Amino acid sequence: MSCQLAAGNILYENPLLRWVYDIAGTVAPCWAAYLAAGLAFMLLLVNGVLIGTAILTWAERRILARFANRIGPNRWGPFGLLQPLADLIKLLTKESLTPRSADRIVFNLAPILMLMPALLVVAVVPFARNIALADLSIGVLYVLAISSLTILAIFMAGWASQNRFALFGAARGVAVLISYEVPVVLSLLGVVMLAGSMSLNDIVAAQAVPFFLVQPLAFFVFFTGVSAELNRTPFDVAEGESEIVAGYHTEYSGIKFAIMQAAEFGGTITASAVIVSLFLAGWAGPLAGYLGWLWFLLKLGAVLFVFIWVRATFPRLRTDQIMAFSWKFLLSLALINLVATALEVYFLRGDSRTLTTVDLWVMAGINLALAAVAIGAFGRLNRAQVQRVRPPLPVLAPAGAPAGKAV
Amino acid sequence: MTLQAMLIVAAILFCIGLYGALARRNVIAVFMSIEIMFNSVNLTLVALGRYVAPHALAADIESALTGQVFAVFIIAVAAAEVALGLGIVFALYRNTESVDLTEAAQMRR
Amino acid sequence: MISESFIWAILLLPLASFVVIALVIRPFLDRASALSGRVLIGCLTVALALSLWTLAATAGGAVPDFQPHPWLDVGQATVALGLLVDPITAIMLVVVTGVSLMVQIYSQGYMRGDPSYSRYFAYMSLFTGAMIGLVLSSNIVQLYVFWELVGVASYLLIGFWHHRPAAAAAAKKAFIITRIGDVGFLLAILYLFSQADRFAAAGLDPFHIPDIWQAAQPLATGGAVLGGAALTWVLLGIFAGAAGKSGQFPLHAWLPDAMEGPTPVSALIHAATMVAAGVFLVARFYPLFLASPNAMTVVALIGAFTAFMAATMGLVMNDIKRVLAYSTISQLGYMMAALGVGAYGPAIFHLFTHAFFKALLFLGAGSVNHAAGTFNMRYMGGLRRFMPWTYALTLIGGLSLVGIFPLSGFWSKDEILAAAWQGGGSVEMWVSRLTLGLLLAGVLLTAFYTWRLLHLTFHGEFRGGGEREQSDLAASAPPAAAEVPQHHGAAPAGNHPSGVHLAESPWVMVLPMAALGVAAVAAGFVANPQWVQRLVIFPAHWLTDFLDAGLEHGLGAAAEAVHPIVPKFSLEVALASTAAALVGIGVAMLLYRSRASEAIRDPLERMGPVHRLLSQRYYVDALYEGILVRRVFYRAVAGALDWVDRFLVDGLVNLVGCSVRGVGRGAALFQNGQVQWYGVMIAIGSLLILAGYLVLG
Amino acid sequence: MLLVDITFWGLSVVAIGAALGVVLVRDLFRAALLLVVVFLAVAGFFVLLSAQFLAVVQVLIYAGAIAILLVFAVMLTKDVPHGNLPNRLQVPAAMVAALLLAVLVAVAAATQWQPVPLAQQEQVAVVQTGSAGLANLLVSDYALAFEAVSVLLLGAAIGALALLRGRPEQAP
Repeated sequence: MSCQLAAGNILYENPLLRWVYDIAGTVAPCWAAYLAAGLAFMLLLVNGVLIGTAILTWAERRILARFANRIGPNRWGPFGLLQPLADLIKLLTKESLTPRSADRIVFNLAPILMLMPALLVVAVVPFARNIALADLSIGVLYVLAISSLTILAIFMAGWASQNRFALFGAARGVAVLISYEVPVVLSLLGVVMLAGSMSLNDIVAAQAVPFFLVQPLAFFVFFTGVSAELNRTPFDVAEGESEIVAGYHTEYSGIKFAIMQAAEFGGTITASAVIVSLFLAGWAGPLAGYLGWLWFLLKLGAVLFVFIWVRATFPRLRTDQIMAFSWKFLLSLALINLVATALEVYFLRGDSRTLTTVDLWVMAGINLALAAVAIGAFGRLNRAQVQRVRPPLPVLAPAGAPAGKAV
Repeated sequence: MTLQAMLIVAAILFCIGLYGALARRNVIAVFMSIEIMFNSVNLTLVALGRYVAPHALAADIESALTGQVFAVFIIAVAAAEVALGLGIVFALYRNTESVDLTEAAQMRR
Repeated sequence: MISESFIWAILLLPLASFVVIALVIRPFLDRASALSGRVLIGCLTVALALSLWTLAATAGGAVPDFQPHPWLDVGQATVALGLLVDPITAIMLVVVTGVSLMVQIYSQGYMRGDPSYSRYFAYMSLFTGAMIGLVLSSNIVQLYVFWELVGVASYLLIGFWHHRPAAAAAAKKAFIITRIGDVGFLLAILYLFSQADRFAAAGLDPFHIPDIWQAAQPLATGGAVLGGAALTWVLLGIFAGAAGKSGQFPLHAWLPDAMEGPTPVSALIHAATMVAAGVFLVARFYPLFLASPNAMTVVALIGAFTAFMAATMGLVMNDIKRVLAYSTISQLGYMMAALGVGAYGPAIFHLFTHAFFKALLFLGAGSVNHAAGTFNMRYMGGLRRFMPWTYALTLIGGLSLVGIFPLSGFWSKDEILAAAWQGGGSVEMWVSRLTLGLLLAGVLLTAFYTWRLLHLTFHGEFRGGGEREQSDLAASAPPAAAEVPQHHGAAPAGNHPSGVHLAESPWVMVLPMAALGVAAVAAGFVANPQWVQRLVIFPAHWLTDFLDAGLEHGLGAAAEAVHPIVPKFSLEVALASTAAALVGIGVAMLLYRSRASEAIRDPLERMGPVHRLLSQRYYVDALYEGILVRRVFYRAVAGALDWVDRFLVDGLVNLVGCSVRGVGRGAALFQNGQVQWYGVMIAIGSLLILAGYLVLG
Repeated sequence: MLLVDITFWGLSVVAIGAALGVVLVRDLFRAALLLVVVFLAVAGFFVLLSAQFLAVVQVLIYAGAIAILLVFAVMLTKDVPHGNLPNRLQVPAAMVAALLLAVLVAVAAATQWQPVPLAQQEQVAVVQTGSAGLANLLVSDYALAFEAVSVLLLGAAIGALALLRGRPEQAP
């Protein structure tokens, strides 16, 4: 027992990790013990996310089936629970094709890079009080920064495939991601302002009133924006199978396809985890000291259910509608929320420079009303504008017109 | 890791970027090289801010952040530069169908 | 006690009116250009009221001492914006605003229908504002600025009808000749500035006017910064500026030509205010002049000579406004002479009275022109029957100008003569006597030309006016042109048809003339009563005493040492001058009464060479234009400069150009359009700089 | 600190190698990807230098935005696989860069740097790691520069829009 952890260290707060650290500390130098404990936690997280992915694929199929008045996978295991395993084995044993003209390195790198953000973001999510791999003081920014790397992976996949549909899908996906990055980031500013910190742990601790009540607009914008960034169904123009085969993963098969799917579902899980932490008070609940992880998982499940619900309900948007939705609708709402929150924080916090629970309830009341009005008003406004958009007439290039002027 | 090592790494990055900015034909490659140069400058600023005491440090502990502040501004300016620069590149490409810098010599006369 | 802001308002009101007219009414409301006159009249009415208040406050014994507002620090000197309100300023304010107001009212009628109606009033506001600023300035630089502004405004107004070549030429001439005088003034200011260190050592500011007064005082009273020959040269410089503006002898040539401007302009600028600015300038620096007898001698002699010479030229002019112009020069000579012989109060007193009666005479001339369609007196005559009011008022003005007993001109002119008679100034006695002689001769001549004017204009039979003049000119164009070579464009264009409509002018023109007539009658005795202890509210010698008090206040402790003379009323002088005046009138009556009906030929023409000398204005203009300008300037100086320009300057320029082109050709090789090439150059340059630092530093 | 040193040298190798790749690789798309690697390595350097905020911003702006823009640009221009050709200035550019490197290294090595006093190192580390100090500085001492930069960004956005706005009416 030569190594001591400082109180307040994440490993110190977590009994499991402390145990790993203490054991390792007896046989290895301190930094190695630290590394071992950290790696153990990482293993836990990575595997947790991946297993969660498997469960989510099953859950999604089952739930979607229920929505469609079907049964869904039910053959393999109780309620078909082992279906993901079966799929995995199928995909692993399939031939992993690489197109001849593809850029081989980039083509193989893309699925890995796509999975990475999903796993990295989990590092800052607190699953229970003070339990996260890294409680960064800039956690929110970290989440945004890491998740923005997905764009690159999509691009790589689309480009390296040397397939026109893949490139179209990638271009669409990138356009969607860039557009929705703006309202998503702006919507989080209100949350950060309320919590006075960018650490996810602090934000959870600050939610005496869950922020989806205090920041309904931000919640709406963030939820919508995140579903768009995840290419979930109402916004899945990047892989719309009825239009461009399968978008950027047209050419992927076998294990690489499996990893991409895992990345997509893993991304949904991590995004839901972030939403839970930012808006649904994370681990907070009765007996949070002991049952924090339970509350967290319950809320996570609820958010995932809503994701699936949305997918089952809405039809896919047109590309121009998606853009208009982001720039004309979500961005406006995010800005309204930002200004309103700034004003409220400025006027409500007293000399102590903190917000009491009462203040939060007051804000919740104001903001709910504001959200109703703003969403209603901008909805009408944008509906009027969206209806006016007509699909462009097909333009036949006149003979002799220079090709390649498509920029 | 010492200050000197950090500065030398930044210098190497800068010179690589300089070489790239001067010796590449493609405008976009030149842009990339310039971004490398920006990054190395940021690195230098932050490293100096980390290791070298400013004169005002004793009175104002926040003066230790001057290097970071400058880096923030450089990042913002770089963003603006890329937005406009690529706009110009696209305009150029639209007119000449080329992104070869050596061919873009209309400014000669 | 009046507060500073009200006095600033006097200055700012006309300027504001200028801004409003020039920047609002003229560009945007040109249809409502009638507004512009009313704006200016409104502003001037308020300004006049404030001026009267200022005068009352100042006369109440309170000489306000306002702190100047520093604007620029130039080494030891400070260019400040300040107000210097003393008795002379107060009186000048009343004169400027009062006469200007009357003239503006008159202009409403005179300028009616002119296409540039609002431009006229814009210029007028600018001029009035500049004149007020000139009078109020406490800083010599500030004064100079307004001085030049006055010059600019007069240039604009003389050339108001710029489409007439004569007007444009006259404006140019006025501007250039006054500028020659201004060079002297500017040199004086620069000299003062060069002495800033010595001023500062005495705790004075070389730009602040009271400090400049102080500087010329003896050492005992804290002065002696200026003195001796240097002071005399400074004063001669200032006097040069004054002579330029006031049309004193060598620089008088512009004033008669300036009659090309609209007649109200002549009345305001060339009778009442701007030309008086020169007199005012000398009076402003009078404490300095008192310290330099040499400068005083020059002022006295030039003034007296001008008074006499201008009067002789006035004898033979046929253009009514030119007669009045020479009369003005002559009267300004009287004022200068008075200042020269040490009679400070009388000089300003004469300025005061002269402003009223001369403005009245000019307005009368304008009114006559309105009826007869010409300014040429040969084509007038008999107008007395058609315009009785104009006749009466012009008569009053004329009598006042001549100096007939109860009228204002009598009192002021006699004070000047008495001062010259009694002597006692800092000039020597012979100067005083010579001055007196010239001035008395001037009185006789004045009486003669005034009566000639009245006769030719109002008496006898009407001789056809502008229409006849046009036909005569057309019939014998070359001889007429030769006979009256300076008389450009006999028929004024614009709104003044040369057509004749013999009738009294509209009331809007007569009314201000009447007001000025009242002033011309009363300003002399009422404002400066003689013989009595007290006239209503004015004690005896009120105006002159008031002015002298102001001067003594300005002199401060040195007032005991140098004293301006205060002439006593002298019956001998009064009788002498009245006799001279009556002689002049009598001769004129004799000569002109019989010829009243067909005086196309002037009886004075019988004097032959003398008449030609006079009507050619002693050939001064010919000297200036023919010899100075044509020979000396065009041929010698300009020729030399031309050579220098063509071979030396052009050669240098071409050399520079060729070398630059060569260098450019060489340097253009580097500009190959390759951005990265430039980048390499930049990198090499930075490397060199870095290497330089490493090696040298 | 061994861990820090290992990380530093590893990052250095990665950064320099990737940077060399950016300027030498023929395939522009790969060059762009290597550029992202450089950015990420620099972000790692920032973490080592206790500038966490900058590290994240580096990832967000450079890797997440600027790199994407560059990739877009690469994609929209032609002949990507052989697009990154050198020009005739290779030799002078290399010489200039090498000379500059020599000078910079000499300066970095020869200068007597004035280090942070021991007494304040702890404080400085705390201030530099947290983002609050930076935020305070940006809205107080550097507020004007901050505003200027925001106006610059706005101008750049509008300028880029104006440059690239289509001209549909002129199409034949």
